[in-house]
Amino acid sequence: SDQRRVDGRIDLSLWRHQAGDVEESAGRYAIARFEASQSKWHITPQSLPQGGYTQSIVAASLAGQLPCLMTVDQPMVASFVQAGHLRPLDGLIPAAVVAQLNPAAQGRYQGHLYSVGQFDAGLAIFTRRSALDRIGARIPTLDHPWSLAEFDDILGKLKATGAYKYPLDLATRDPKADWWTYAFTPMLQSFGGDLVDRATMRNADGALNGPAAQRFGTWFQSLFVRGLVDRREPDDRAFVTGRAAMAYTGNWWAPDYRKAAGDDLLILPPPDFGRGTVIGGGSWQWAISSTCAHPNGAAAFLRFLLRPDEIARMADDAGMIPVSEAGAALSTDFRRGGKSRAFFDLMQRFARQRPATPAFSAISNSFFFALQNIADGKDPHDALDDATDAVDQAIADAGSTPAPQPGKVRE
Amino acid sequence: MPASLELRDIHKEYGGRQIIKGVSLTVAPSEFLVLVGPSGCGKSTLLRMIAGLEEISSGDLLFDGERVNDWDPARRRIGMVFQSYALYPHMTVAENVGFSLKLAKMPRAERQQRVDDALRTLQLEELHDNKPSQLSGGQRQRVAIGRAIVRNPNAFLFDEPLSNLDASLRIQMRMEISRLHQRLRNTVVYVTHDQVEAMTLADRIVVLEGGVIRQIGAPLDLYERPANRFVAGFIGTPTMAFLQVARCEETSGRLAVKLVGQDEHTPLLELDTVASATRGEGPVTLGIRPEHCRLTAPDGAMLAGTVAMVERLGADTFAFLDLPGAEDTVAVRLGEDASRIAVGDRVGLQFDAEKAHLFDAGGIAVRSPAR
Amino acid sequence: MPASLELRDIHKEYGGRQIIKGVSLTVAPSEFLVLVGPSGCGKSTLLRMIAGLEEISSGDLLFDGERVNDWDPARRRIGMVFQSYALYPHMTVAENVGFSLKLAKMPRAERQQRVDDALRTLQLEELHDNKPSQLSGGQRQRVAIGRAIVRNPNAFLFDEPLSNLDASLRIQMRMEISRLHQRLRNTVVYVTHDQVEAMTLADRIVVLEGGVIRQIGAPLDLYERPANRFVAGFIGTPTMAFLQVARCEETSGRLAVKLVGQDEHTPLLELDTVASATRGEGPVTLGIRPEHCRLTAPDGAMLAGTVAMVERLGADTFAFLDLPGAEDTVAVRLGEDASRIAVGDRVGLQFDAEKAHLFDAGGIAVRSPAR
Amino acid sequence: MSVLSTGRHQSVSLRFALYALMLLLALVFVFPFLFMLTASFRTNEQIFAHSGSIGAFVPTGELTTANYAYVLGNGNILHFFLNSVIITTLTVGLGLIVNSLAAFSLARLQWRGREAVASLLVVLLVIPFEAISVPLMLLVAHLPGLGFEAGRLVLTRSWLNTLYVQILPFVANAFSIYLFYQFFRSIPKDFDEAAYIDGATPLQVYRHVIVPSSKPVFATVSILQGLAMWNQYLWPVITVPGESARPLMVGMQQFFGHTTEWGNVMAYATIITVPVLAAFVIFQRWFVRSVIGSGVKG
Amino acid sequence: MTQSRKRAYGRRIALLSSGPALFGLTLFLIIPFLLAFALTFTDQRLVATDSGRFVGWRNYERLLSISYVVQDPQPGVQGKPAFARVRDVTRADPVHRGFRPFSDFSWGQKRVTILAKDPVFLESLLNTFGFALMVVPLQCAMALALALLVNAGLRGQTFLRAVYFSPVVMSMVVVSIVWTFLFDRDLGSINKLLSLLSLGTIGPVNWLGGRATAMPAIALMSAWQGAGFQMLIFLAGLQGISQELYDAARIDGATAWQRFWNVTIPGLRQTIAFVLVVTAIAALGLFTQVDVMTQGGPQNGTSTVMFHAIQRGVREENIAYGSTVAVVYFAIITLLILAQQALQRRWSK
Ligand SMILES: Nc1ncnc2c1ncn2[C@@H]1O[C@H](COP(=O)(O)OP(=O)(O)OP(=O)(O)O)[C@@H](O)[C@H]1O
Ligand SMILES: Nc1ncnc2c1ncn2[C@@H]1O[C@H](COP(=O)(O)OP(=O)(O)OP(=O)(O)O)[C@@H](O)[C@H]1O
Ligand SMILES: [Mg+2]
Ligand SMILES: [Mg+2]
Repeated sequence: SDQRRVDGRIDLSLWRHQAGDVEESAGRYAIARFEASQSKWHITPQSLPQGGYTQSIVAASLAGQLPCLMTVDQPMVASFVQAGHLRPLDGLIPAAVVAQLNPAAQGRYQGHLYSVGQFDAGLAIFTRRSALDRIGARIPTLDHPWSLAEFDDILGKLKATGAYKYPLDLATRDPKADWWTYAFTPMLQSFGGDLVDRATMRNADGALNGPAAQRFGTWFQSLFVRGLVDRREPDDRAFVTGRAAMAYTGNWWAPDYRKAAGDDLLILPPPDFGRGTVIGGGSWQWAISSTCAHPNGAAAFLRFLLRPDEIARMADDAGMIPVSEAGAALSTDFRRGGKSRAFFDLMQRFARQRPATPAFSAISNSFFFALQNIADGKDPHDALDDATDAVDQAIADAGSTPAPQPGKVRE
Repeated sequence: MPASLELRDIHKEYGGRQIIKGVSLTVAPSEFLVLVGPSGCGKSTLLRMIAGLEEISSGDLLFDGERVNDWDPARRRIGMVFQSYALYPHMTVAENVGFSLKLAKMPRAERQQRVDDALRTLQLEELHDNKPSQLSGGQRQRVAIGRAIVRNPNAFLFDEPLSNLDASLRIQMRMEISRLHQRLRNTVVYVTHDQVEAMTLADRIVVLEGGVIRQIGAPLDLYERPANRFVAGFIGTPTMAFLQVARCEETSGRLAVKLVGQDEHTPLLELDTVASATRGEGPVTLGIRPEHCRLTAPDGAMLAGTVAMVERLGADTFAFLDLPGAEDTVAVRLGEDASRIAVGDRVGLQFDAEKAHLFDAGGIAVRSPAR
Repeated sequence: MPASLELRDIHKEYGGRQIIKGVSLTVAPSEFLVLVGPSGCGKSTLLRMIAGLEEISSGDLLFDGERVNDWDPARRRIGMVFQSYALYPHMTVAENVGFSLKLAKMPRAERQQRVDDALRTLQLEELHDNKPSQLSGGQRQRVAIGRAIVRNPNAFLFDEPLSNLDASLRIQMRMEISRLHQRLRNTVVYVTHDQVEAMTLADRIVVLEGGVIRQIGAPLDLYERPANRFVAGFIGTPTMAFLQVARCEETSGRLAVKLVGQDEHTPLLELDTVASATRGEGPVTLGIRPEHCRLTAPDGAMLAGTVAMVERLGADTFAFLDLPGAEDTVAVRLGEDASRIAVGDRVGLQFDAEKAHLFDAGGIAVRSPAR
Repeated sequence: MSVLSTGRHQSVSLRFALYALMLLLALVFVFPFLFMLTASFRTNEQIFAHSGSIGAFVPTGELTTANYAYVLGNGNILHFFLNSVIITTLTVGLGLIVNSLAAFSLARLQWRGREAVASLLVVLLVIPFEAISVPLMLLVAHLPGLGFEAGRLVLTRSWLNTLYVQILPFVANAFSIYLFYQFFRSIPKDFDEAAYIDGATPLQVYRHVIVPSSKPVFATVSILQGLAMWNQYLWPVITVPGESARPLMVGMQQFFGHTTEWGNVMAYATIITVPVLAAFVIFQRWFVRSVIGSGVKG
Repeated sequence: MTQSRKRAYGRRIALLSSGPALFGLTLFLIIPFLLAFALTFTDQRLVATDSGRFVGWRNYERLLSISYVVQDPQPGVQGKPAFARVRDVTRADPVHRGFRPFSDFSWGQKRVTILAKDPVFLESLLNTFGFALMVVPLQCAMALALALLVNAGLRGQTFLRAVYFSPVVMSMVVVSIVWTFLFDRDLGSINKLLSLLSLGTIGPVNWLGGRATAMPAIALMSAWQGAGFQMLIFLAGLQGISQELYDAARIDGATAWQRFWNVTIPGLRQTIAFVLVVTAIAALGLFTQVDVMTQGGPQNGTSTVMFHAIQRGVREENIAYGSTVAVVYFAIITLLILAQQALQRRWSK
């Protein structure tokens, strides 16, 4: 029988990706609290390396060994749904609970909810107040972020001070497509372009290689040409050591940066390149597998995680951004006046999800290579055209497999 | 159990080159057969075919009447000493010798006993634990012999097993092999270049040349009645002298010859052979062994020549003469007169016609001396 | 240019075991020195030290008066034939032979000429393009010789270069080496187990035993006047017989002996040696060579015994007798009477006291026959 | 000793030059190891403070064993270590037997088709593991296997999450077979022949003649196959989601998060690397000049 | 025993001894490879568990299609001929749908652009072979030198063997990260050292960022990392050379160098052939270094076939296409091997 029992409780297996010790132990405590909160379900967690996470899911699915609960990177939800790995959460989690979540924390595909996020991560511009003061730059606000011209001007002045070989750190050492897409799609979007045509989700032509996208590409290339950004950052210490005046990176670096810069640290909204500031939303989220024998139990766990106090605990324990106002309010760091409140506000205002399409991996990879090539001097128009072709083909290929009916349970 | 061996028209070729060209031969059980022949004539190849290490290109090989062409070497149950020793480099002397017993699952105590016995026989006890790389050439060869004799195979194949031993050890080893054969009565096929070994050990000697058997016979038979010039020249050191015959004459159905270099008035040499034997064309040769020659004064001798070389071996002294009708220098064993002969002396050669061999144009012996 | 070699108290040990125990020796330029000794006595080791392939543990090695202990083999300019051949497996016969010339940057045409000459001398022309793995044992050995002789080194070192050749080829090769030496006058050190080779080739022979020189001398000297029992027994085949002396007596300052096994009334054997020579303790031994013995009727003979074995080698026949006072069987060379002797016959032994050797308790020769 | 033989004929200057060269090369080769070792005793700050200078390779300044304490104290490194040891030793052990036997059969026995198999082997070498990892995963996901459940041995539907899924597919190895094959072919035929004469069966020839004469290849294959298994990453990540059968290399991933504590990573990497180097030092003793050829004349 | 029974016995032993290995290779290598081959005719995705649909030769067609456009010059600034953007031409023309420029050359006044549906594959192919041509000789020579050095009987060779071997033992990812830092334009030790040695005349080289230097830099690092591996194989080979041959060569008057060429090299002939094959195969599978150090850049300058296959098959989850890349590549290498073997056979005749 499938029902494994531990201490008289029904056992639910849970897979999560490895995300570092802090996040992981926070997760373990959450599970412990869940088990203490009721007597019916037991959870056996398992941490899997991120590198082969997707393939592990595939292998487990083939062998009929999918866990009941699992974490899914939000952009991968569509792909997993299409492959039939996930069960819709409609009805399992009360609409009221869902409604209070930031939209970026809801993994939807083709009208159904498949995953929910307990927390989010967000990008911001980090800099030192002293550096801006030195060149007399304005400190932007949520309502009034830097414009493209302002931003360019500031970078130019920072460079001109001679104190920084490369004033801006874009974490270009990161070899993974994930980072490049996550970090730079918002810029593309802020310029007015996008990875795909959001209206149809069927093609990239015009969005990824249109005039706005070309402007983005040209500007992106100019960052390297003008020596504002290092093509390949040797390490991730540029801001900490003061090699760079400014870093565009995630909230997870805030503790280190605080330690390095103290009160001098500024956490600023990314610039508005024309169509408003955009920040990538949607981190790793929770889902229930299509083969889970006890969706109720799994749902009970998810509902527990989405309780505002749990959201707050996670935010404080792991430094992740809460996804509901209620959660933020209960948190020490993210309540109004909390030291990390800025991130919550940024996400509330600017977060935008990556496109929910099964072709996301291909899209992301194509965009990644286009950006790399642009940074290395390839004509931006050509690079974006190439990426557009690749994306269009990938969508066509991926779309050729019909998505399974929602709710269909694989045997 | 001693096996009988039979070779029926055995051929062997290496990449198109014929090495063994039809050898037929029967070896009786317990027979000690010695194989001799010039370097490269195919002796080792023949041995390896008998052992089953080399495929037989054509012909049949029979052990006790059964065709064994396709048998595994192991199944043939033979002991072999390789010309190249082929010792296992990673085993000690004792392990090398005892390996076949170990394979035969002989109990350790008995095995050690047998190995120790063999090593004692071969004067190798002290080197018991040495590796082959730490042995001298002769020591390696003795280990190789030990490996072959330690078990009791149907037949022994020896490929020049004593070539790296000094004279006295060689005599000892030769006697040891002989004694072994006396005791075990195994069938033995033995390749050697040493004529003393061949003469003393063999029941029969096979003379091979270029992959063909030139003669088979008891040792003294071969020495005293070689079937052809090749065998005559091959067996015996120094070599038999070959003198060219200038003219043959019949006297009452018997043969009388005149040698090249004999002047007109020397009498013809009468041989007790029917004249018809030399009817063939081409030159006829007379052969005479060193021990049947004597030196005399040049005048009135059968032939006269000069001493080209003197070899003093201690027990014997040989003079080598340059003679007009001889193809090579003619060896003469000297007796009491040894110390008086010096290189450059002009001397006469005298020999007993009774002891002379006669070969026709094809090299076939038409006359051998009576016993 | 022929070099003189000098060895001064050379020692060699392998992992604590003394192999060469203080060898001192001078080889004159152009001398042909032959090294003999039992298997494992250190001949190859000595040769390899001269070649520079083996470190000298202690002592000095001099070439033309210069200490060369630390010279590279190449610098010593020697030619060497290895006991194990050591042919380059990937080179053809011609390439093997010509390799040293190629290294010496000799022009191709001249090189080919020299290689062809060497191959012809060694009867290897046909195998010109064969690889060593395709050669018989004797062919390999000849290639190894070719490699040594093709260039003109200061000295030749030969390690049993003819051991795998048949008798007739061996004689030819021996002559070839001798002729080569005549022509080039190189200094040669030559290891062999073949006594005929040793006797015929050597200017001087060195007898080595257990890493110690037992005697150095001209070949016949060694044969006729061995300095000790070891050399006496080692040189000559069949071996010299050793008879135990029961009693020595002085008669007018001269020595007379009675052998063990001689009965009371046999007369003492008178030897022309001063009696004081045998003052040492322990048994004294008398040595006599096979060719100096005769068989007689048992009655009235010096000693009486039975024939244990008869070896008929063709040219010679030897009888081996069991005698009371002998340590081993006593070899006797038979003459005309050969055919009449059979195993088991009771016979008498007779020999000429003039030809007898006498060894004291320490094995040192106290009397050798006069020349 | 080969060409660079250091007999007493080598001049002092040549020997000195050799030593100098070796030391220089040693420096060039050892630096990432030194980097790893040094970094494992430093905090993140210290690591980056020294990066780009000679100090990155020399343990100077503030050193700490905290990384090791942390790595050993957190997670299941000892369990992973044990898994890796089991996986590596079993694969190597079985691989040595299976592959050397196959090579023996190819190099030393006569059978029809062996040349075809030998050429096929070279072709198989070309197939990169990455190209077959997904189909192989499809395969093992469906292979019935054995597992323990509640202390009882049960038949499972797939090989996922087991130790043997990390072992069995890698026992037979074309590369190892090929390496054995090359070496076995160079052993003089005389040795086999002598053994056959001594009454050995082919398997005994393998056991008593071929294996003892081939220590260097056995050492080579052990090291190389062991190394490949020890460092295996992609495959266990896919097929072993659970921690019970997780190997060391995969365990390292837990230290990579949004931010990376390089000190921990380097300590972990050191713990992974040192046993392999130790094993190498043990095995390499088999590379003393062996005695092949000295049993034969010519 | 009859001929046939003997054969049967031999076959049994052969089967017994090679059976387990052949079974393992078949089950875990050949069958998965055949599966991969089957995948190339489908549109199988990595994430999906349902088998993909049969799509015929589509993957091959995408991988291997090549075409070209010829353009006439348009009047440009300052009389320099200018051409319309190729991408505008191809995107407008349905005949060239899916084609991208691969490379171009001038044909008189005209410009000819070679198009391919997957130009990156072609570039990767060229890059990979280029890499192999660089790294194989370098790495083998290095390995042989190391092997000789640590086999020379010098003191401390056990330790040195371990040292030279240590890069092999270390995880390629860690090593790649360290080298990326070394190669860094501004902070890397290599440029600092170069500048020091050249007294500042050699400016900072952008090793991994320059099209001309990226691949050689990776080759250098790979050779360095892998040489210890081949050193081991050479060491094993060196053990098989008889000491007596060295003795004979010394007598023949060979210098150390000549002994190396005339004894060591011939004695290692098989080993060298083996090491070359193995190194070439490893080189042709280059992936990790590129993935960590350059991600195929700059501008595909270090993209390799394996990198390409993994990008398409795993990262973009198009396993069918990734398999097609691997299969085609396998076919190319196999053809090369067969050609090489045929040549070798002809030479040895
Ligand atoms: N590498 C070694 N290690 C230990 N002992 C050795 C080594 N090489 C030779 N020996 C020993 O040294 C002694 C002399 O060997 P050497 O080869 O010089 O003898 P040899 O006189 O040439 O004998 P043979 O006539 O049998 O060739 C032998 O007892 C041998 O066992
Ligand atoms: N593998 C081989 N390939 C080609 N020819 C070979 C091969 N082995 C031997 N031969 C040739 O076969 C002939 C006979 O060789 P074999 O070893 O039987 O001679 P042998 O009579 O034992 O000579 P020896 O007395 O010199 O040992 C030789 O001419 C040799 O060159
Ligand atoms: Mg032979
Ligand atoms: Mg010797």
